[in-house]
Amino acid sequence: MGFLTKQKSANNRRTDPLMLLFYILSLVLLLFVFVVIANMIIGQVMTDLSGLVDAASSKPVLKSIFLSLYAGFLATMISLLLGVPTAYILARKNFTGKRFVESMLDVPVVIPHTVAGIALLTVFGANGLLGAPLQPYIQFRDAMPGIVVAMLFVSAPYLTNSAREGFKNVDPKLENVARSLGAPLWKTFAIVTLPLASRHLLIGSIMCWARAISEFGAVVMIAYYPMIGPTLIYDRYLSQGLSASRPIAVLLILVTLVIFITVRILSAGWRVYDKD
Amino acid sequence: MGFLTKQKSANNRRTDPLMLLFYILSLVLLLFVFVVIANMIIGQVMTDLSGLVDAASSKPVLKSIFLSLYAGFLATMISLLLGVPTAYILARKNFTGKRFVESMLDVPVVIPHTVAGIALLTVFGANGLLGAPLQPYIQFRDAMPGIVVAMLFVSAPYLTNSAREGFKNVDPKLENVARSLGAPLWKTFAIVTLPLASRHLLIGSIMCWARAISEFGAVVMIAYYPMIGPTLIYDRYLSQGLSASRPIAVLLILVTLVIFITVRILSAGWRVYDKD
Amino acid sequence: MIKIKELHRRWKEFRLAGIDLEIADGEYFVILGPTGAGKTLLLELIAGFYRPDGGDIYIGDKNVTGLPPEKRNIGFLYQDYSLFPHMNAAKNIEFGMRMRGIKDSDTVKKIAGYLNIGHLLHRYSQTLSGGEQQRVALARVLVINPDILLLDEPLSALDPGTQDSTRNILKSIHSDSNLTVIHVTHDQTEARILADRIAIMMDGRIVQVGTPDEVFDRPINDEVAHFVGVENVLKGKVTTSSNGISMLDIGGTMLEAVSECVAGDTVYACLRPENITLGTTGIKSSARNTYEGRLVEMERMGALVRVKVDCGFLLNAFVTNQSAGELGLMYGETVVVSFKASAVHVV
Amino acid sequence: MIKIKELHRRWKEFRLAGIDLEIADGEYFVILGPTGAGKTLLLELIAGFYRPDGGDIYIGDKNVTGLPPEKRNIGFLYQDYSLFPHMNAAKNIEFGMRMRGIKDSDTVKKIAGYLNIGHLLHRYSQTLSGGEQQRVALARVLVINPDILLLDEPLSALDPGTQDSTRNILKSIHSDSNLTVIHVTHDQTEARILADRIAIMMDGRIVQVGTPDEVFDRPINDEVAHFVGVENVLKGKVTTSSNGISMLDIGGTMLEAVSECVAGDTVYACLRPENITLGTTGIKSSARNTYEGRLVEMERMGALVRVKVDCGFLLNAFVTNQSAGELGLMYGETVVVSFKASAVHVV
Repeated sequence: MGFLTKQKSANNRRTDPLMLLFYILSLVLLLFVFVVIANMIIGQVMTDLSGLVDAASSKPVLKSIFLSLYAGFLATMISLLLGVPTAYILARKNFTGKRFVESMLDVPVVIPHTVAGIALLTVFGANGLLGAPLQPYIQFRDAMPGIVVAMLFVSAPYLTNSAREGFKNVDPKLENVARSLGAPLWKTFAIVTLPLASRHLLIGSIMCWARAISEFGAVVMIAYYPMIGPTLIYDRYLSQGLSASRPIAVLLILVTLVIFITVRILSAGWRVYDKD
Repeated sequence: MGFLTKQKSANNRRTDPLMLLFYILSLVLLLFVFVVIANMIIGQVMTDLSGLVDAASSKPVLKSIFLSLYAGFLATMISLLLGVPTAYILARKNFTGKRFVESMLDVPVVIPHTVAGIALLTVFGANGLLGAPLQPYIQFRDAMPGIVVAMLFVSAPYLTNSAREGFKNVDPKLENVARSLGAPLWKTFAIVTLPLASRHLLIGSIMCWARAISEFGAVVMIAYYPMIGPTLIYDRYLSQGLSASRPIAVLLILVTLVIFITVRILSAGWRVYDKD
Repeated sequence: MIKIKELHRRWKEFRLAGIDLEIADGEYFVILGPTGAGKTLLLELIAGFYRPDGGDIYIGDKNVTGLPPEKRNIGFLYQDYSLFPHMNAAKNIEFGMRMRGIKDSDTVKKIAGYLNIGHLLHRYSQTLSGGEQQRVALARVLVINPDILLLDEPLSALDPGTQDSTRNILKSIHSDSNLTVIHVTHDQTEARILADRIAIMMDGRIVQVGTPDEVFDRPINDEVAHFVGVENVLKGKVTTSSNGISMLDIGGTMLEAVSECVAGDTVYACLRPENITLGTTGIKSSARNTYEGRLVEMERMGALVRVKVDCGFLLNAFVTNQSAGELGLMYGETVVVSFKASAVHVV
Repeated sequence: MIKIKELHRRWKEFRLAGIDLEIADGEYFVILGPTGAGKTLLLELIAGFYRPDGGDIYIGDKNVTGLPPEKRNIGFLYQDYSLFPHMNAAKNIEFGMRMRGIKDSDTVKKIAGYLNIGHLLHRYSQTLSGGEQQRVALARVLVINPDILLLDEPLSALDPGTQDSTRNILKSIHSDSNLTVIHVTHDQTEARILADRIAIMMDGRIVQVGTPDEVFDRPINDEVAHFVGVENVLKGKVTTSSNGISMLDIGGTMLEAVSECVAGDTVYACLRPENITLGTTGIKSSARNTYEGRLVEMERMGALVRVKVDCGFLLNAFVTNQSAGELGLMYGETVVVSFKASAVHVV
């Protein structure tokens, strides 16, 4: 009996009908996502490459994409400043009401985007709780600070959650040992804890940045101008139609995908210091 | 030496300055989120309760909120139909290109919302890849199917990821044993796998639903009408200002918070069948 | 009869390379090998949970290689019992019947009585001890009347006491039902006690197949010899037992052991070679077991000498080189071996 | 001197209830107790990682209860070594000096030489064996010249061979530097061999404090007696050693053991009571060690009798009731004990 016959007899079992159905359904989902994204990008490149080139050299377009990236960057920096200490406390300390605090910090993830916009306006608008007293010094409506505040609100939870996971993976015994070797808390945090949680911090920062760039609803309500990328796409679509806004969308998605692929590569490769 | 003196001497150690700074920074983050949400709700209830009551009895408002919940529900059902098989395959099978498939399915999470809207329009618009041939049978632009498709696109990854986690927690040995006891694959899946993954499936469904309800950018581009809750808030804000849109926002956030708190309670309590 | 022909399969770090085996109906067949030999994978291939990369599996005259597991009528018992955690014990046991559309609570009760788990039927696996879970899993498998019972290290997750009782359960199930059993383990004592035949599996290959005596007394190569070691396992019958002291009849020779077993039982006495003392004349001491025997083998192992003494039964013992010299131990000589009753572990 | 007064602390499932202890300078102090007694928590409170709910800790004359850990100059060694995984061995060892602003690669080299890890300095902890990690962790702690060294089950994660060598390292560190050491363990043999004094800790309380002889030979109550068990641990000096057989001088009596130790070493011989044979007359057998002694204690334990024999040193042995009867064992009688050289484990 040759090897080929054996191979055959081993494989005469058919794929189970349920698995076949599952393969088909999952293919539908995959194709849905893939076609929607690929169709836009390929359609643009195939049918209207010049439009893409024009958009890529148009000053308002580049300005809006840069504004998206820059405001998202600022929101991420503030998220780091506030989210890292919060994450460290949540990872290390137990206190009554901890679950409430965790829940509260997660609320922006599930809140409808225009609701977040309204809520931010109530606080940061010209007549708002903070907006009014701050009026002489800082303007939120239709200004950069408003964009950053809106992005911060929706994106900070992503950083906080990732950082908390990272700090939880750092064995507190390592911190104890560092303390007993003479390191005060801040040195322990800087030399032991932060480096060991750095992968989670970096991934969290990039997720936070991506989420900040993706936001439209909350930003558009507090600041239609200056226009961020998503707002410009919406504006062009309303005023000039699909073919005028699509090149900008393609440019923005390419930027986003680069960020996203970076996260994927980082989260797959960089596992050296993980506990498990 | 009494007990009190001892308590004192044990606690004469001051809180470390770094921790003090951390407490302050995390309080800033917590207050930011809390004040933004509480200020809107409390402000509405305190200063304009009648507005809230009016909104809660206004037919267009209720209709739009109902539409949000209903379209979100349909998107969640479709996500279940497509996402559960996908999740099961990702949890059980290894194949080349698996990481690409996983990444592709996650892209909608990070894509800017209006970009998703443009991409969906390119496919489902009247001249779109699928929209054009389907034109005689089904209308996506400014219609319910468009809203559902937009919600499905942005929310399906939440269900798929949670379901995959759930299936991964079900020991394949249990499925093997069920098979050897005479259960074909579909019975094994229905009687053993699904019940054991049910908590993750339920949480994933609710997250998916919440995400669908929260979407504004993608939906507003493919279907301004019929208005979902977030669109009505935006529309009222543009036409009648903050005070007219805020009551609707408060109503919608209360609905969202109920969903969200349900998730929190489920994810905390229901751990019986988890592997760890 | 189960016939396995040229079975190949790679899976993660394991690799089965051309497995050939024949197992007779009603045989208690033990596959013995170190961790990582691929024993569980072989069992899972026989059950049909995975497809082989090549080769065939016959049950009776039927080639089942392409059949899904639910059509093979094979009972499978995993090491961790794998009870369905969302069903109580009764629902677990009924599962197989439910799949066949049978509703028969009498059978469940009978088998639960047989395995002494009648009082646990309403409990969930999380609240059961390892031994209890094991018995529920056994009941769940036996209720479907399988043609073949596959056991994946069934004793290794249990504490020693429960191991002993579960081993007895397995033995009586086999003798009561005349099931064909394939039992995978890394424990030599377990293999020796239970097996009709043993296959030694190492590194994805079957190295030796034979009766326990063949495998343990005539290992085919150094590797097998090293793996099966030199533990003494003696089969005997309990003649009397009182105050925790039992007398065992080992092929006509009496042996005393500290054990709570029951007169009339067939048991195995395990004895470590370093606990056996050698002398040249009979002595009176607290070592309750003293026998004359002929020295049939001597082998130097570093500072120690391993000697094999035939005193009605074969015994392996360790002595130091000095002892061997001073006592003048020589091949063929008559020596006196003795060991304490408390050094005998009866299973 | 370390003085602990009325220390209280609850933490998760552990609870320390009013701990009082005094430990002298340069003492090797072992806290011995079963798992879950709160031993590690006590150690962490002394180091200052947690605050006590009540009570005080003095080091010398200074109340350090309120001091943060970095101001206590205490070396702490966790069971899992807790090396910084993002630094190589050299960086780990330098950590303490770096915190003090000292740059001194000579000290690192000297201590690395002392602990025989000079060749590992560039390696990361993931690539080191347990024993190597342990030695790097020791070097990291010793380099800061701590006043006190706290050891949390330092041997329990190591394999037996490495345990022996690490135990010797701990002993020589203590004798070379005259450090005060507090060592937490659940292993009696470890405690007996290393300790100047032992505190028995159970269920969050210190039950007994004393020298090893006091604690092991005169346990304060049944619970302690049961916990410290009846393992025989004998201190002795190696007189000759060849071909893997060593002669040990145990307080003037010679004992033979299978062991690779070096003549002149001070060692401990461990011996399980079930491996000791009792008789009434001297005999010639492969049991290399035979002593006459006086039976000083007898205690029935089920089917067995535990007897204590004074033959220059004290030995615990198990015999069956029948043996005890047939041999006519009685308190005060002279008996002959014997055990094989291969039954002695030398550490």
